[in-house]
This record gives sequence, C-alpha cells and structure tokens, in this order.
Amino acid sequence: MSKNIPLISINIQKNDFDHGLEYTQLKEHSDQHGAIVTFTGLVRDMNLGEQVTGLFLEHYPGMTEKVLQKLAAEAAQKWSLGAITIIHRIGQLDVNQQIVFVGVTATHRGEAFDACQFLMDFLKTQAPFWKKEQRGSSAHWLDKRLSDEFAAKKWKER
Amino acid sequence: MSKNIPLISINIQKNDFDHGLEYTQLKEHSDQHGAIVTFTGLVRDMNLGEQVTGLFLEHYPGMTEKVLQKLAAEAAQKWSLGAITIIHRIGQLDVNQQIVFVGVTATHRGEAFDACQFLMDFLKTQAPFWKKEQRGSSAHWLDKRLSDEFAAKKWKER
Amino acid sequence: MKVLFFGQLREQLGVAELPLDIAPCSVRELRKTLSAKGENWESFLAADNLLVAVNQTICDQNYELSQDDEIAFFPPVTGG
Amino acid sequence: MKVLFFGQLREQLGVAELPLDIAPCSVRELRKTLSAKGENWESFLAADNLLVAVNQTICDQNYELSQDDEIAFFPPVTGG
Repeated sequence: MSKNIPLISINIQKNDFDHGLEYTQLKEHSDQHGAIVTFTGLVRDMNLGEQVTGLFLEHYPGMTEKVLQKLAAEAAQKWSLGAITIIHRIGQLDVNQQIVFVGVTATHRGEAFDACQFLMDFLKTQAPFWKKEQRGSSAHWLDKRLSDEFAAKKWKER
Repeated sequence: MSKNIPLISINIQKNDFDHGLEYTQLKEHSDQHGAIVTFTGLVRDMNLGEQVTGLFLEHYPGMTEKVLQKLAAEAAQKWSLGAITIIHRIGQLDVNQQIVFVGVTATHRGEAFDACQFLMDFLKTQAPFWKKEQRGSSAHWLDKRLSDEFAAKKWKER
Repeated sequence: MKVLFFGQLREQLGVAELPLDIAPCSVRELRKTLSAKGENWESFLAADNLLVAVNQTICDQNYELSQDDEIAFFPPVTGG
Repeated sequence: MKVLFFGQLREQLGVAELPLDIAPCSVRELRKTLSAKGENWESFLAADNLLVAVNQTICDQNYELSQDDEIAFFPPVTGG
C-alpha cells in the first residue's frame, strides 16, 4: 500500500473554529480519497452528575504541537491518508462550545475511522492539556479517565 | 446505561447536502453529548486503477428508508446517542461530489465512533443502493466489496 | 403480485416492474416461473448472489408469497 | 536549567516557572532537591502519577539532565 504523505494541519488556538470550513478544506484534498471522518469534542453541560458551567483549558506550549505532530506522523505511517487536521482550543470555554476537532481523509472508510479514533485516543492520553471544570461556584481539575487509558492501550494490541 | 431515544433524521435525495448545516443541527442537540462523529463518502476519481468520470446511483424507494430506519433504531439500542443523521444521494454524481453522510452524537467518543461506523458498515451491506460507475465512455455496475462484508460481520462477533 | 428488478438485473432484463397474476407460491417457485420467460431470464435469475425482498424486507427462497405482495429481485447492494 | 509546572501542580505550588542553577543530575535527584523546598513541594512532587518531560518529551526518572534542559512536571493530561 502506498503511503503518500498527507497534508497535516495542526492548530492550538483560543478562538473557535469553523467546522464547515475545516471540512471543506479536507474535502478539497480528497480527489483520490473517498472517505472523510471528523470528530468534534464539545463542553458537556453535565459531568459526574453535576452541572457544568464552563471549562478552562491549559496546555504546555511547544510540547503540545510536538506531540500532535508526532501522532499525525504515526497515523500517516499506519494508514494511507490524504489529509489530517487537528485543532485544539485553550483558555476559557462555555458549555456546548467546541473543544477539539480531528478530521481525516482516506481512500476507504475503515482507514479514515481508524486514523481519526487513533489520533483522538492518543491526543487524550499524550498531549499536554489540562482541563479545569467550573461547576457552580467551584472549579475542579479533571482526573484522567481510565477508559481513555484503555482506549489508547487497545492500539498496541492490534 | 440510559438509552434516550435519539433524534433520527434520514433523507434519500437527489440534491447535494450542506455538511456544515448537518453538523450544526447535530451540535444543537448536543448539550449532554460531548462527542460528534461524522462520516462523508465522496465519488473518487479512480477505482480499480481506472479513471472515474462519474457515478449513477439507483435505489429501491421505500425499502431504503425502511432499512435505514431499522439500522438507526438498532444503533440507538446499542449505544446511548443524542442524534443520528443519515443522508444518501441518488441519481447522477460527479467526481469529488458527496454521496453519503452519517453523523452521530453521543456522550463519549467511543460510542459516537462505534455507532457511526456500525451505521456505515450496514448501510453498505444492507441498504438497497446500486452504483454504476462511468469510466471514460463505458459504464460498469459495481460489485460488492468483500471488505464491506467483513466489516459488517465483525459487529456480530462483538 | 408486483415484481420489481433493480440495478444491473433491471438493465439486463430490460424491465423495472412486472405485474403478475399467478397463484400464490414460494419465492423459489416464482423464480422458476420467471426463468421460463427466456434465456436471459434463466441465466440472470439463476445467479447465486441474487437477493430477494418481499414487501421491502429481505427474505429467503422458501417465503410463501400472497397475491398482494411486492417482490423485488436485485444484485448485492453497493451504496455508501 | 528551567523547571516548569502545569495544571493542578502549578496551582498547588503557586509557581509556573522556576530557573535553577544546579549541577547536572538525574530527574530523580532534581525531584528530591525540589521536594526540600517545603512541605507542599514534598507531597506534590511525591505523587505517583506525576509526569516529567525534558525538552518537551516525556521521559523517566533516570534521565540525566544537562545545564540547558527544560524540565516540566505535570499531572496526567486531560485534554480532548
């Protein structure tokens, strides 16, 4: 299987992103790629049974980009992809706002689904972001979820 | 796990769809749902090493909607989903045009990825659509792909 | 009964829809009856991978048809 | 050397960045040195799940640090 080098775009930003625009850009690089899979993560209004009013996202500038570039390069090695877009927001976010976007194009859908899920699973466990959740008048740093660890580990058993 | 009844939207149409609009509608029903996964299938410019110039899509009106409704209901049984959107185009399509859209929202990303991929795997093997591909001056009805059969069978082993 | 044909099969037979006035029978018997319509019909309807739906639900050859049923024959699906 | 702290750890220590002028040592030794800065420091830096990155790459306690290294301590990541 030929492994063309995909177009990789990675952005860490305070501003919101335009999902439609990101999709359009992926589609424009998809003449040979019949499948586009996107994942978007939003701020939920509930967590652990409590009302969430907002989220603060901190990261390690420099390292974040390095980790995401490495993950994208790994995905490009494992699957034949046309384009990879990763966007992660930082700073203060409100409920239902977009946090993260991962979009992938591939020739066949299995590759697009796998690559997108792989990127999300490892972004969750390796990229240096930290979430502080606001619930009413108090704020709590989130703990890592064991299910995220398991999701990432599954890729090593494949 | 509570299985709320998700908002299900299914459309078979000649006209193109607006990916951004479909995403926005999914997002609007996502207060409790932190994850949105979308799949889009496009007309590829190459197939089996030959240049593709277009695609004609025929379906079995009535049965198609029935099958897709049943698949959506099955997905809603298996996972806790907020919304399911399925759009499939019919008629004459050009290279790089959108053919199919499946979008799903869920509380966690694993469910959203699984449900979206489940819907696509069974849409491919159960929904009565037939593709006739135009390559230069000739046209060929496509054969089913064995990899699609395998993808659908994998769900039964889970 | 109303018999429908789709995709490549519709094209090969040159028929999309065929009204039929025959006695209730199984899908297998209907297939035999239709095969007698000519050489084309015989070979196309003999295809191993041919699917059949009755009233828009996939079923097998043993299904017993009624007078009001809508029967559809078609090749494996290739959408998505 | 430059030592960085992130997330909950940064907040608990009340420090985001700490310039250090010490002799080259291992990450384990640096952690011991920092722990001596007070009770807070000792308990927070003793956490089992604390991660360390040197020059923006995760590494283990045995890593031998050089004078120009950027070292970061942080809790498990929770982005996405």
